[in-house]
Amino acid sequence: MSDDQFDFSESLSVQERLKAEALIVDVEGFEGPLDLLLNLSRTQKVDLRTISVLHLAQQYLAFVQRAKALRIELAADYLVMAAWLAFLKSRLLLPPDPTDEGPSGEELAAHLAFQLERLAAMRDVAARLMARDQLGRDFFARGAPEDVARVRRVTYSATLLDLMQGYARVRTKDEFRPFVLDREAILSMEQALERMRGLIGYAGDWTDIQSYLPEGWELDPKRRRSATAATFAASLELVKAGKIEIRQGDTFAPIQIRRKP
Amino acid sequence: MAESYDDKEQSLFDAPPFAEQERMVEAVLFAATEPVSVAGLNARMPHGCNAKTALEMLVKRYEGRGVRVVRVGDGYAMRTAPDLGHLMQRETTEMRKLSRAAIETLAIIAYHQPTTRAEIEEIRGVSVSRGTIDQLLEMEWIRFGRRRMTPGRPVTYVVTPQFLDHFGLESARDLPGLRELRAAGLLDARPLPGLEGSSDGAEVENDAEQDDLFEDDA
Amino acid sequence: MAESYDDKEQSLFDAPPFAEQERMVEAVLFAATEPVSVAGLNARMPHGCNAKTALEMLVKRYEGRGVRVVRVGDGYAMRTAPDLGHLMQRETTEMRKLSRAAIETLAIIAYHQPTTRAEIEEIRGVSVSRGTIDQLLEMEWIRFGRRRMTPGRPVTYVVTPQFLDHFGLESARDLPGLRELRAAGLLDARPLPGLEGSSDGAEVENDAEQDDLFEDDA
Repeated sequence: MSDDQFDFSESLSVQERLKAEALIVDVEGFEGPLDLLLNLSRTQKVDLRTISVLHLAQQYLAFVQRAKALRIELAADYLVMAAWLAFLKSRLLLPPDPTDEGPSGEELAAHLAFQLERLAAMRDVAARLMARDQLGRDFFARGAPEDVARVRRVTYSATLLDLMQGYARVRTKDEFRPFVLDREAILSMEQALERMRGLIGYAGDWTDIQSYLPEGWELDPKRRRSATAATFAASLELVKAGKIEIRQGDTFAPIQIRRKP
Repeated sequence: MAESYDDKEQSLFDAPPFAEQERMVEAVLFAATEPVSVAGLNARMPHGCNAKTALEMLVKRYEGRGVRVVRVGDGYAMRTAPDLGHLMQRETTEMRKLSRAAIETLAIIAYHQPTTRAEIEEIRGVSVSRGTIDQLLEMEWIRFGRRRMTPGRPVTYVVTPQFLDHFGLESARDLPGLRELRAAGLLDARPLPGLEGSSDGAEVENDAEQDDLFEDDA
Repeated sequence: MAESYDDKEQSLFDAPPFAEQERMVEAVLFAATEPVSVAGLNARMPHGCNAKTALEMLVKRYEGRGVRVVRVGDGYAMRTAPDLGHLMQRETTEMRKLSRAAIETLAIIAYHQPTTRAEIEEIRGVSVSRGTIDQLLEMEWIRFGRRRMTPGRPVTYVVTPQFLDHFGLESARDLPGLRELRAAGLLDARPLPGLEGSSDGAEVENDAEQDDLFEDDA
């Protein structure tokens, strides 16, 4: 690239220069080169189908040049676009070479105009979509779930995403291992649940959940705290599954459970 | 509504009178928070019922009311009238503010579905951050579609019934401006001149799939 | 419901016409998570409304319908008609997310099939409860495969066509690979030492095993 290509940028009016500088200061605000090009094209104030791609390419190259002059680091894709636009510009300016097999400058320019028009159109419909009445904001579904004390049949569901996340979890478990602290005084909810599943069969009458803590855990305050929390969470799970009932007479009163009759 | 009961005497046939069928559809749709399909309604109603007719009566009955019966994808659901949203501020769930990138990605998936990550990036001219797709998946507004039968068999993304429900769309064909965009050729996969060879196959197949998706419920 | 709008011309007073007030009460009761009192209704509705009258109109309108407006404590709520409760029994089929253990077990079977219980335990690093496998078998998402020709001849597990159907997959080979999981942001992108090499290797090997399986079944 020779300097005379940027005579154009030197001849900018003060106002245009300020605008260009504002663009550069804002470079973080652009979502990539196409976004920047679309923004530049707005200064042409024409239908995107009749846009002057040559003019746009010059603007873009001027922008990149200014950014360089101001020592602003531009992401690689901005520079790739600059290189491509410089190539396009030369194609548009030079008479076509009849021996050249590749697409003509006009074809490439038309494609760029199409890309800009498509991006603008997507922006436009995205805005129209978000302007629609939305569930939970403008219109509402039934607020109160129906009483579900009737026959319950549980069907389990999982999405492909759950499956992928599950697999990702087990596959990264080993690598993440060093970050996990092994703590002896922790009872997981899974463990509590496993434990309770075996025991609730015998719980005919209301029993304090404290009695479900693993043997000996109630002696150490740390262990007791963890085991109580896990047992309580596990109890809620079992209530949800319709296996047991839970009650608490008063605030801070013992929490009691019993097998669902 | 006394006339609802006029024809309540049981006929020799099983099917309950229409007014009764309408009540049933009303109760089922009311109780369900998710849309219910006509097939789903028929499966719950007594033998011989015609949920479709009952549903049409019900839709009419709720016209202009504070609650409406709306179509969402394959199903029907009861939803409050949008003009009364201001009364419901207490029910409004704080909606996560979507980033501009997420909104655009969502729109591109909706209008170009099924579409691949590479295509989204092509249209936006910038790479799609991993968090963006993840967020839309988690919100259950998009899901994985079939794999594209092109080299690498990339996964595609499509929008979900939850998406349609959220934006009050009957089907993906009702996306605002879809027809104009299509007429203007802005939904065509148009490869960069000189690269036709590699992506032509994908384009053809893509169009066929897209037609399927948008004209499914015609 | 044209008559709902007959008296819609604005009076000199603020209050909307009665038909409009009735719509408001209807929408609020429908969307509310709990019964709403008359005072609560008045507080939400525009100045000058008379919620009590609007409520009475609404109660009347729903008489004999599939949904009724009932008094609950101090408030009012919409409920399905009790005589239609039998239609709602299916409504109480509860969709529940699979437990983490079940999902992980299922994922391992899907990615590594045919696989044995010992292998699942080795990958998960914890023992697999019998309940988990039983649940997946019962859901018909997995089934027994061939016995492994190793000492003890352990049974293997494979996923079923129902599984593929549920997840919209044509074959288990369509499951996103590790590279895609990472692209979707499900695996940490920071390559941890050794992860890159080992996981890609596993993926390839995994594919090979899957090929075997599917050719076997074909």
